[in-house]
Amino acid sequence: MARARITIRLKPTVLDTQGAVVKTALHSLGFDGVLDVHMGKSIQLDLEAGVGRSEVEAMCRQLLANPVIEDFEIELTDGANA
Amino acid sequence: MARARITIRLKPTVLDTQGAVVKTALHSLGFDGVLDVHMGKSIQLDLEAGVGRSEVEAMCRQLLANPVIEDFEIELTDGANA
Amino acid sequence: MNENETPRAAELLTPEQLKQAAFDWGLTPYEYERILEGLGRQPTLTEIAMFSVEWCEHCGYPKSRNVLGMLPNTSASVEVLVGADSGGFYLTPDLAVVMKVESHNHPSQVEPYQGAATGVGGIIRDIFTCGARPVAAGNSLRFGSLSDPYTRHLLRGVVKGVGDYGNSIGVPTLAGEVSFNASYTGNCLVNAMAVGIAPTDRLLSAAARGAGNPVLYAGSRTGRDGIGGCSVLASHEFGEGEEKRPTVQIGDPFTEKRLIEACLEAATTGWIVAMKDMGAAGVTCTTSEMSAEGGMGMRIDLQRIPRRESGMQPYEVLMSESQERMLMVVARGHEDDVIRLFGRWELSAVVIGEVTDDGILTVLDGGEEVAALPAQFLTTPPRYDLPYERPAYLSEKWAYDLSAVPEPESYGEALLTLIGSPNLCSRQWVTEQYDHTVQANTVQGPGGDAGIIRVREAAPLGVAVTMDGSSRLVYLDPYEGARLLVAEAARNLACVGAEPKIVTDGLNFGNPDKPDRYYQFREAVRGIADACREFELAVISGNVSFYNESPEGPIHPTPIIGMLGVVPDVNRTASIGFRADGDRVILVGASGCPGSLAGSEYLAVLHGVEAGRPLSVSVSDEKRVQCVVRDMVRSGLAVTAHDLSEGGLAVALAECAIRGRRGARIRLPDVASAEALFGEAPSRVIATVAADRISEAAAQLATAGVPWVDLGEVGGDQLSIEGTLEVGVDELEARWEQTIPSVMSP
Amino acid sequence: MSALPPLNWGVVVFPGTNCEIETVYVLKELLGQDARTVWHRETDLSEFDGLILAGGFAHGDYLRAGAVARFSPVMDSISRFAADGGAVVGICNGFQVLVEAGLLPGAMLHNRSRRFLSRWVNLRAEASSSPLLSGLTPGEVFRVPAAHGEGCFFADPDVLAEMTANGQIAFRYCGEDGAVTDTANPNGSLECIAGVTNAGGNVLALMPHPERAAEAVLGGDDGRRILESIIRGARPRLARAA
Ligand SMILES: Nc1ncnc2c1ncn2[C@@H]1O[C@H](COP(=O)(O)OP(=O)(O)O)[C@@H](O)[C@H]1O
Ligand SMILES: [Mg+2]
Repeated sequence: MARARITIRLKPTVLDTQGAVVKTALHSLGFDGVLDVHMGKSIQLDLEAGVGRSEVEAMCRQLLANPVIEDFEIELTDGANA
Repeated sequence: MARARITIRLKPTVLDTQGAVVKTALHSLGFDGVLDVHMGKSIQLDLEAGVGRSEVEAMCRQLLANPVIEDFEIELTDGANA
Repeated sequence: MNENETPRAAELLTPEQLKQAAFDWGLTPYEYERILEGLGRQPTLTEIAMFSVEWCEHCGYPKSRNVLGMLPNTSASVEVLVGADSGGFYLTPDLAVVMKVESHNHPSQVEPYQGAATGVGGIIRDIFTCGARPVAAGNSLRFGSLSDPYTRHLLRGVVKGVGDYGNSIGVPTLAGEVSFNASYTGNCLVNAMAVGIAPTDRLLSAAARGAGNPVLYAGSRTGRDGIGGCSVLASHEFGEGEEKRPTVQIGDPFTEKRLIEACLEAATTGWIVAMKDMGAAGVTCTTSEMSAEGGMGMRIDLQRIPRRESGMQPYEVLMSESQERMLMVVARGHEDDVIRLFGRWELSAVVIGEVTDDGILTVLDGGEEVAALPAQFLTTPPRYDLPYERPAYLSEKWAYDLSAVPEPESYGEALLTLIGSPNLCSRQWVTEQYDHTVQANTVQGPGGDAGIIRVREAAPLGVAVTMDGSSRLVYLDPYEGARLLVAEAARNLACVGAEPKIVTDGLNFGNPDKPDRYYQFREAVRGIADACREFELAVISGNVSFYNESPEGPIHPTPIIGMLGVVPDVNRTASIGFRADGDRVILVGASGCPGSLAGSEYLAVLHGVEAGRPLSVSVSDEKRVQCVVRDMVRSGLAVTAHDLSEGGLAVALAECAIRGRRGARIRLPDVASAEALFGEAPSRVIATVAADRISEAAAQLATAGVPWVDLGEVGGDQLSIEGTLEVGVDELEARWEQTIPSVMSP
Repeated sequence: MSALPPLNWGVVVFPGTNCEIETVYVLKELLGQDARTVWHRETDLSEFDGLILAGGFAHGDYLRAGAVARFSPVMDSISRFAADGGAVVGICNGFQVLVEAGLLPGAMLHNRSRRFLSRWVNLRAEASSSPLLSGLTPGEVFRVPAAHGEGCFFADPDVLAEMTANGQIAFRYCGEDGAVTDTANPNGSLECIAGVTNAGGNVLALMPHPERAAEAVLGGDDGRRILESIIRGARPRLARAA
């Protein structure tokens, strides 16, 4: 079995409403060393052997990420075809 | 500047309803090679130099993750203290 | 202004380059000439940007304003509130109601969730910007065919966007509609409506007054969101300018909720001279329009505007459509008070300039002057009377022979098919995603003929709202279709016991530069105007959205009517579900209606045809029907009431049965026919009356001079129409309920 | 109710809370209580007999519903108020805040449908040991509105067992007839749980909104009976001071 780990983040120019609130909350807890917070999604896919990067990319483009406002990153592990 | 990437996932004992929905949706798009989907959050923190793992762990325990239902994982990059 | 003081930035570009920039931003050569002529000099790049947004349809209404002049904005029956951002009327001497509709079609087509969410955010700001607390929301949604996966993607995103935003800020969604038609493939419609209530002494103006008064910016920081969204995104057909699509705006309901509270609190202090929300064209729109409205000028410094991104050009700051931002003129000396007040709500407010008495909007970027424009000129775009021409398809559609439509093999099957069709089936999947009980004033939520809220400050008074759109009938006859639409909205209010008072209209049309589309627009507006005059309704606000076209062609012309009425006592209203066995079911209004299958759901669903010539509504007949129904509801004589609209009599009966979970035994006055069962003639209502009061009802209907028939009685678990059909209420309900959930799950 | 002197209620408001106005209205105008809103930065709660954490979206519900609100200045005072035996009631978002703050066991997940859900639901009063619910008969059914996106209650099996044994289950979703079934479960909540209490019974929370069902004209007044029970069961501050 292969595994893909997909990280989805808002494009840098898109307002990250959650990140702003979480940053304020961390500061109010005294974690002053936090300069910025970016909220994103992490999706882990368990895949049949043989499912490759291009297919995972298609899943991201078609469903998992919203290309209008989000970027995605894929990491494949355990023998998935590159 | 250091950076922490935190991945938060539901504990295995907690039903991942969103993962189930996404899995069905991927299948209906024809991505039959997807065996399972686990949805999680990915939080990226930009940190002042010198903020170390133990402090990021504290942030996760106190705010970012809910220990009743979630596990977290931390990756530090760019010269943050381990 | 003094020609010698031409802002310096102009010198950086050649006149040719400036002209090119103007065209890139959507200004026409004619408009550019007017700008040169009006200013008597070359504009700066920043100034061109400002003209491009202020003179676009979304802000300046150059192509619609002349036509909109037909709409009656006053009425003999209400004291109308004018001048506010969203119009309204005086519900009582102490309370004003404001209402407005706004479209967010193009943003929603690009990014359904955020497009719809920011549409709701924007319309809610229009309400509290005049000091009113938002008390109800509505939305009208139109998509391509439900069987298209992309439609489902849009539906899912739009509904979640509408819901998440409205739910977060705690405004109940009470009215709306969702419908599907192939003409919206590639260009969905998302119109959001909001209603607010304000004590009259707290209403805020949007007119800048008092030279030297500080100008404050409050709320979220400014980023590059949606730059030129109104001029570029809303002024092109889809397909023709994909690469011009700017970044979408992102909504933050959490900030909006705090803005509502801060602004409403500020409205009680007397410190606020004027307030306006930043919607389309953000800073440009608020500064110029507030100045123009007060006959004043402003001097602002862009460097004082809090930013989210670095390196923004002056024109970007001026055009940004970042959400959740307000502009205020504050009485001099109270700026710190206002800043503290916003601070308590954990919002930032900063002074960015002051009101001037020269009528000029002067924009500085730090030390440098980047624009200096007469506010009046900037906010007065040229108006166009565009050429129009009767669309060629009309004659062909009108020639369609309704008498050749075959009768269905089984009326029962036809009813089941209709009740389960995408446009008539249950909307519960949608409305359950909207909080409709928050604020604890909801007397009737979505699902009936109109939503009703109690006005706690004036209990037992209430208001009822409905939002109705029409596309097929307007497509088939823009003028009559629009009149039918106004009549239907008013009928929805009558059925809950409300007297209609004010109208807001959302006008969604294709490219106005094409004469057949402009004809549709003109005729539909004329129809709305005539009907509103006949009903004595004031159109107090509205919105125009043009260029709703995709490569496949234009949308059906789609005016949306938001209508609000007054309920004197919220304890005396009606809903649609059959209430008790033995109640008599009566049809108020005409029964035999030749030609009423024209443009019907029946034709569309069972025969795949959109054709025929819509009937003309007689407003005097309609008013008589509505009047007597309203009286019967208010006196309690009518136990339930439901207007006949899409799907006609049979569908209306089925809806009453499903909602009441009980059947009825009906006998038709005429021979059973598709026309009798499914025809969509206007001016008709089904009501139920307790059996022992039927003679009382008969007398009242006779006095009113309204035709009516006793159709039968409530009871049993079947809807049976003698000799015509017999269907179990459970079966109807099952067909009605499953359509949307079955395609939307998971 | 009229025989008892009114209690003084604090209705806690975080930025993003949106049910405070009607909650105060119902307490004061319909139930004859004293009540005012308490901003989340206030820390002196000594004037109050009981507290209600109203519904809404505290801090936007960003991250997790209630997660950020838990760190508001008022929360320490609420914890002390509860430790003193004062009545603390969470409605909807208030429930989410109380579990995040650890004043109630368990956690809240997104509705199983992943959709916000706004609908009238039926609640069955359980055999609870809480004084706040002593005015209700176990098995009694109440029809009240629910409106939430994250109302799926979760607890580890051992925690749940302990809660059940202690009588900490306050309400379950049910049908009109009181039957607790899967079809009556609107959000996938564990064992149809709609409301719980702490071990002491003085902290109570429920997802549905009794304050929206306090008048017949709004579709029903079952919620009023729940609120009346809470008012009768709350230990007034003078009794606690004694
Ligand atoms: N998008 C929506 N938002 C809120 N309410 C809606 C929406 N769509 C439909 N509804 C509600 O569902 C009910 C039925 O809608 P519709 O069939 O269009 O009614 P009508 O034909 O009487 O105007 C109405 O109460 C309407 O307000
Ligand atoms: Mg209707």
